[in-house]
Order: sequence, then structure tokens, then C-alpha cells
Amino acid sequence: MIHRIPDYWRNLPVYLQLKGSVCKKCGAKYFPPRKICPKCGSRELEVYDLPRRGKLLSWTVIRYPAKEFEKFSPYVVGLIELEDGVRLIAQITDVKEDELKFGMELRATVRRAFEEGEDGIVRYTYKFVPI
Amino acid sequence: MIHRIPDYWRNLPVYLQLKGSVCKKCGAKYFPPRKICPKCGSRELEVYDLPRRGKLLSWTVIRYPAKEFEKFSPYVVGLIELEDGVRLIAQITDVKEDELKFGMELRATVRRAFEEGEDGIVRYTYKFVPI
Amino acid sequence: MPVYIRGVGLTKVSEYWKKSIYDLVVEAGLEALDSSGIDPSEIDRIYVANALGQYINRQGHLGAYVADALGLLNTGAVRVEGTGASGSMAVYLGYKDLLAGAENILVLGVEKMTDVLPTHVYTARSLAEDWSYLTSIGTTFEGLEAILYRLYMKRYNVDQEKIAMLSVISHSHAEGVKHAQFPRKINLESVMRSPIIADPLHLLEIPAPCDGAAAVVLSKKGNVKIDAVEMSTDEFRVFEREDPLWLDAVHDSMKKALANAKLGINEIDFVELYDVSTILGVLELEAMGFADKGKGVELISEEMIGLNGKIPVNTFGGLKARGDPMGATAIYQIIEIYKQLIGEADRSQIDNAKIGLSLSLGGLGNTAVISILSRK
Amino acid sequence: MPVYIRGVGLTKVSEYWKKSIYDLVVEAGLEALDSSGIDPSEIDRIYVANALGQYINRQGHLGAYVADALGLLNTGAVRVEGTGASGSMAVYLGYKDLLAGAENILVLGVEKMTDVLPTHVYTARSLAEDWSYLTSIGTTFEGLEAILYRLYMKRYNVDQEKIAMLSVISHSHAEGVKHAQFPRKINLESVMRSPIIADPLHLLEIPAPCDGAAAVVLSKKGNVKIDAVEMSTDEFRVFEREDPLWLDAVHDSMKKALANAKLGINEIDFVELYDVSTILGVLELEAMGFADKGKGVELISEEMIGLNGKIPVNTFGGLKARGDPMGATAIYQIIEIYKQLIGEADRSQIDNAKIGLSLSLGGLGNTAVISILSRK
Ligand SMILES: [Zn+2]
Ligand SMILES: [Zn+2]
Repeated sequence: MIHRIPDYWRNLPVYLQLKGSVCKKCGAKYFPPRKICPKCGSRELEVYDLPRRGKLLSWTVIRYPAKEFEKFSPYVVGLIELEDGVRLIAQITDVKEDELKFGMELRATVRRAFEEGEDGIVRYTYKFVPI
Repeated sequence: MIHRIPDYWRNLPVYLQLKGSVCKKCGAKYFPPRKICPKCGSRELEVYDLPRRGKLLSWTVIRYPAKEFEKFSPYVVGLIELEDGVRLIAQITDVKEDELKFGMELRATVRRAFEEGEDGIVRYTYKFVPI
Repeated sequence: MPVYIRGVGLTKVSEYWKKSIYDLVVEAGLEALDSSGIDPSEIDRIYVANALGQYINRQGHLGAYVADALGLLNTGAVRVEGTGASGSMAVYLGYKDLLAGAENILVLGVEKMTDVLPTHVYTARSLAEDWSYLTSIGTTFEGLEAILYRLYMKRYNVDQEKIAMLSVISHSHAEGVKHAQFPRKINLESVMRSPIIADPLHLLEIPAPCDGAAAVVLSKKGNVKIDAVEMSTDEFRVFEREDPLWLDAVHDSMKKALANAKLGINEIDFVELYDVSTILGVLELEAMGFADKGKGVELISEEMIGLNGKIPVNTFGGLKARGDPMGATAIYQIIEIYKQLIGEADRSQIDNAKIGLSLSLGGLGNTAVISILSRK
Repeated sequence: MPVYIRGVGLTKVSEYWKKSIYDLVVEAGLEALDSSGIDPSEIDRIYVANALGQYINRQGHLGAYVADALGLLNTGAVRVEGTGASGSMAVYLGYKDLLAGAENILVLGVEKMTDVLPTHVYTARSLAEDWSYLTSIGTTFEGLEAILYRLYMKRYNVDQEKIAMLSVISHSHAEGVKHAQFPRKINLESVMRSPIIADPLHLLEIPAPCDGAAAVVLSKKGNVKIDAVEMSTDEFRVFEREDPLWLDAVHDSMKKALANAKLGINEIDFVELYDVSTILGVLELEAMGFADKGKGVELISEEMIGLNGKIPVNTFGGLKARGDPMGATAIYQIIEIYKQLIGEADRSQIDNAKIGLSLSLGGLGNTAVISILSRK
């Protein structure tokens, strides 16, 4: 297992505080934050706090994950549309599989993502839970 | 750590018995065995047993190895010319660094290469020792 | 100046415990060189498509590796990686190199996945997707496909069986195909009863880990012409796309390729899809323009895409049944079109094969490549 | 139809704990696009050179990744990997794509190594070499270099200091260079006292792990012309070569490039070497034809290869001092030649820079690529 600590550390503000970016020219919003707007080509984007609530558009239950997630399997991953229309994919937790519904309301929280290798370095990330 | 057992297992005859190949058309000899002769383009090559003795052309002491070799560091790796002129690179063992000499006579033996991961899968390979 | 396919070679797609990358490369490469009738020394450049070697096999630099394996020293050799689209990117590069003046180019794809456990193959497939915002938070490639699958069924009110049927049809086309990984029929029941990889996606709706190598010699002479190879990209993270069920890179590369070949979509006689899952096959048919949005599923029948159907698809079994040795897959597709066009497709032969089209994807349509070939 | 360099962009080579692949790509890519003066939408294709991303960063498919990062959707994008030669292979492909009819091509190289420990970087470098018969038996890339080093000193009866001096000269050229990883002088004593990586090779004779991105826009207009880009390969395992101290791929690509550019070696005004170690730099000078076998070491002096020397080498510090972000390195070289030719090399500027040459290697000369550029 190769640790990629700096990558995790760089993304922490996004993982823990859910940051997006908004184009000052055309108003398009992005997650993860971008520096160039694909819609209008503008380079004037600013970071903003994403709404922490959204609804479930679709989901799956991961049964054959990558090595570092094996001990958490099975777990739910969903496509979520936040209140301002920005979408993301995240784990959905604190919910039983048969409780999942299209359009169900969810809110963001911070949870353990996985532990890396023998040294047990723990990574945290956004996950969503039912409201 | 990703185990690559089939790769190791396929190469075992070469690792343990030192096999080369010889071109039936032009006589060129190769290690590892080839199926096409780069010298004459022939595809008629046959596997043969390499001589197990040779002499040392050059060497180094590896002090920053790949992860799976860390516990063996430092160790000696040398460029060896076998009695029939075929060359290879192999670890040289059972020798002190200051005993190494250009042209010194060596013979092939089989030793532990490394252990893979937590499961401790042991791989063996050819290494050379002073005669 | 037209570019032709002059020789082809491939290994059966399989799990080769006894063969290495070297063995597979030599087998496919020599067959392609021999069938081209040109001397290996006349090869100007080698393009090697490989998706996973640096991760799975700890072997990079496969351009020079392949040149050496084939005994071709002092040759230019380049490895190309675009995950599932690697092979068609390599064909693209060979095609352009010829247009820029080369005489003969060898394009070879190789993948050796079965040296590691399937869990590592699933992980390796996700190299195609964003590490920071998909893979590292627990998403797999198959998981993303499954999320689209559920969304499609809900939005268009479609039963899963209608989509999963693509696997059954593809398998029926692979029956008796010598180079196919699974040259046999399966029925819909067995697909629907197979283990779930990521709900609702079943094991028998996706390709299995496998190994294989395939090669083509491109030249200024030959009997099958390359009419177009066109690439396009889409937003790298599927969740950012305006409609995650719309594969815009597929749509865009299709539009460019048809324009380049000066063809209408109705002139395409058969199609090799990139059915990295059944649902992706359906989305591809829609994005290419063979069906409207939400109507791709209506094509998934023997009458529509069977060997005697309106627009035959996956004529040798596609990714599911012929197999998906990732870096090599798109080259298998090209060779299959070649065999159809020269009338050597055996049991898979369709009538009046004059123009064939293949699609390959990198990731979930992050990249798409369309190739169109025609009989000379 | 000539092909030109129309715009360039680069990041300083450094250890970027706060920057990701995305950040580096955007920085170099935008600078290149802006300096070219063309609108990003006019880019036909993107070639992305990256050596280690699939191993170190768990991120593959960097073609589409870079297109997305730059906001260029519906663009063809291909990742190329030839370890150290990745960047010049990407330039080669862009060059051919233009010759085949494209208008504007973006070639971008990126490497992000410092997200992992140096031990993983050493391991990653060995992806360039044969896994089964070198890496898996304990050989590292630096170990192979060290074996050649000892052989060279013995055969030609040369003191190590004469070879290690290349590092000192390269560093002196990097002094004050804004984009260099180590923009400062070092002395021979500190090189010889630095830790030994693999006897007799010292830490200060090889590049350090680093990050960086560099990009060029190739076009039919511009102020620096590409005269030739030529590739060649050698036996993949260095121990198999008739003379392991002879880099035949370097020799062969040099011969082809000079012929293609219709130039004699004496017309080359300066050279960017691929000094992945001091000894390799010496072997390269011999194989390129700047010195006879065993005489390359005689060139390693300020009088011969200094900025005012007979044939200036590594004018911005080379791999050792400017730095070696593998997949991007060859593109840094191209940009440095560009800066020399347009007279914007600042403190590194040499007199009468009309024709510049760069060499890059994949592995220990398994691949070599020579590029020749000239002032318009
Ligand atoms: Zn905008
Ligand atoms: Zn021979």
C-alpha cells in the first residue's frame, strides 16, 4: 500500500467542508472546485461553501471494492444533487439498503473513509446520511 | 503489495535452473530465453541450460532498494558473463564487499529473493557466489 | 492518401497462467507481421496500447519492451494509455503517422490481468476515473455503472431484463468463435441469477478479468480501408455532466467520424460496441444516434442487433463474451471488423458487410473513439 | 510543411505539497495557451506525457483528465508513456498530427512524485526496466546505472571525479534559473561526499524526486521550428547489449535526426542531455558522436560544455539541477531550447544559439528520442 498523504491533506478543506466553485462570469457551479470554467472559458471562479443538503438521484451497493475498502463492504454509494443543483457522488451511511428511495433527503457529514495499510493511517471524507 | 504469483511461477524454470535460448540459424545465445532472434530474425530458437559459472564484469551495492527488498539492504548486484559469453545481472551473495574483484569467478546458486507482503510469500531466484 | 489494414494477428482471449506479456506479444505480433506479407524490418514505428501494466504487472515502457520482444531494434516505439480506449488511440496514432509519411506501422495492444487477484483488477479499472473524488472515497468503476443503471431504469421505467438481454445476445454471437473468452450461449435467467457486483449490476453483465494481445499492420496498401478514426472527451467525472446518462464524447466522436468518412449513420452495416456493461452498451447506442434517448433499450433484441438484425452489434461477442483485455480490446474490435469486411468471419459472418464501425471508451465515456472501416 | 512551437508554459520544478496534478496542469497549460495567442477552442488534440501516475498517484487516463482540467471538452486527448522519454514522444505525436493535417496541438507533460515517499519513487523509476529479470530480482534503476559507472571507470581507467563533474557544471548553469529545482552552484567535494545510492553513484549525481508540468503549443506558425524528432529503441535489458556502455538507441536516433534535419553534428550549437546520472550523461555524449568511446569524460569541463564552451550542455541545469519530473522533463528541455533560440534564456543565454538539440531516454537507453529545433 502506497500512502498518498499530501493528496489527502490538500483535499481536506473540500472533504471536510464541502467546497465548490462558482464562475463569476456565467454563474456555473462546480464540484470539485475548478480554476477554469468549461462552459464559458472564464478563469474567474471563486470557492464557495456547498449546501450540505441534497436529494438522492440514484445509488448502488458496492460489493467488490478496492483493497482498502474491503473491510467496509458492502456499502452504499449514491449520486446526490445538492440544493443548489451541484451534483456529487458520495457514500451514504446510517441507512438500511431497503430504506433508500429516489429523491430522499440527505445531509452531509464527515466520516472515516478508510485506513491505509499496516500503519493504519485513517482518512476522513464527506458521507451523506438521511435527514 | 500486489502478489504476482503466476509471473513468478512461469519464470521458475529460468530462475531455478538458469535457462537460455540459442538461435538454430545464427547461433546467437540469449538470456532470458527469446522466441525471435534479434540478430537474424529467425524464430527457431531452442532452450538450453546455461553454464552455471561465470566471471564478474562489474557490480554495485544497492542501498535504496524497492520496498520488498528493504530488509535485505545493502546487498550486491553484479553484471556477470557466463562461460559461454551470455551475460546477466544477479545478486551476488556470501561475499564481503571488499572481496569483490573484476573478473572474479562466480557460480550460480538458488536463494531467497524476497518475501511479498504480510502473507510472507517467499520467492526464490538465482544468485551468484564466489567459487 | 488512404490508409489500409494489411495484416492482423490475435491471441484467444483467455486466462493465461502459463503465458507472459512477452509470450502474448510475440504471438499476436508475428501473426500480424506474417499476414501482412511485409518484412519486419520494414516497420517504421510500433504503437503499443496497454492500460494496466504499470499497476498490475509493475511493467511500464511497453513500447520498447514490445519492440525488443519482436526482435525489432532501432525502431520507434510508443506506449499509449487511455484505459479502455488505449487500443483505438494507438490505431489513431498509427493512422496519423502514415498520413505524415510513414510506410508501415505496427499497432499492438496487450493486457495481462490474471497475474493478480480479481480485486486488484477491479481496483485497476478505476484508474480510469478520478482518484481524489471518486476512487479514494470508495467508488469503483462498476459502482458508477450501477448508479447509471438504476437511474436509467427509473427515468425510463424499464425492466432490468430488457437491458441485461444485451449480454445474452452478445454471447450468442460468440458461439464457436475461436478467439472468444466465452464462446458459448447463456440465457437471461443465468445473467439475472449471477452474483451482484454493485446493485443492480450482475457479474454476467460485465467482462471478466482476462489476458490477450492483438495487432494490426497499417500500410498504404491492403484490403480494408480506414475511413475515419475520431476521438473526443467529456467531463472527467460523470456526476458533473448535464445528463449523466448522455455520453457526449460518444456523440461527438460519432458526428466527427461520420463527417470525416462522408457517411450517414444508415450506411453503417454493423457495430462493435464497448459494452463494458450492459447499461453502457444501451447508452452508447443512444449517444451514437442509433436510438433516441431512453429508446436504446428497444434495440436490445435479436431482430434489431442480432447477426441477421437491422444493425448487427458485437458480432463476435463484444466485451462480455469475446472478452475485454483492456489495452488490446479496441484492436480486437478492429480485427473483427476486418474479418467481417473480407468475408472471413465464419459463423459470425453477416450479409453484405461493407462498412463497419467500432466504439471504444476510456472510463465512463471520459474518452470515446470511433473508428470506421470499409472494404476496399 | 514546417511545424513550429508557438507557445510555451511551465511550472518551477519543485516539491509541491500544496499543489495537485490538476493545479500543475492548469498552470503550465494556460501559460502555454496564452503565450501562443490562440484561442483554447482552436486546439485540435492534446498529448499528455506522464510516466508514473498509474503507479504513484493511482490516476490513469491523464489525456481526458488534462482536457477536462483545462476546460477543453470534446477534444481528442491521449496519454503517452515512455518513462523518461514520455515528453519527447508526446512532442513526436503532436508533430506528426500536424503533418497529417491538424492546425494546433497542445503537448503537456506532468509528473507528481512527491505525494509518496522517495523509496516509492525509486521503485517507480524501475518500471522502465524489465520486471521479471531485473526489478523482481532486486535491481533498481540506480543500481544499473552504478554497474555501468564502475565498468566505465575500470575499462577507461577514469577517476570518478571527472565524471561527477557533470553535476557541478549543470548546477552552475542552473544558478538563478527561475524554473529550476536547485538554482544554485554545488562543488565537486559536496558531490563526492554525498550519500551513496548504489556504489559508486552518489545522491548528488542523480535527480531528486520532484513535481512539475510543462506544455508547448505546436502550430503551423511560430518562431521556433521543429527540424526533426526521431526515436529509436535498443535491447530492453542492458546486460544483453553487445557493449553495455554503448547506447545504440541514442546513436541511431541521432543519426536519423541529423539526416532528417539535413545537419551535421558540428552545426548543433547546444545540447540538453538526459543526465539521469552523471555517467549516463557521459555515455550519451559518446553515443551521440560528440566524443569517441571512452572519451566522453574529456568533454566534462567548463571549457567544453560550459555556457561559453565549445558545445554548451544542460544550459538551464539539466535533469540534476533544473530537475527531472519524468513525464514532463523532455518538454522542459524543448522549452529551454526554445528560450535559447528566441534569446530569452536570461543568465543561461549562450551566444549565437541557432540550432539546439535535446535527448531523452526511456530507461537505460531502451528508448532514445532526439529533437532538433532551430530559429525560424
Ligand atoms: Zn463560466
Ligand atoms: Zn539468429
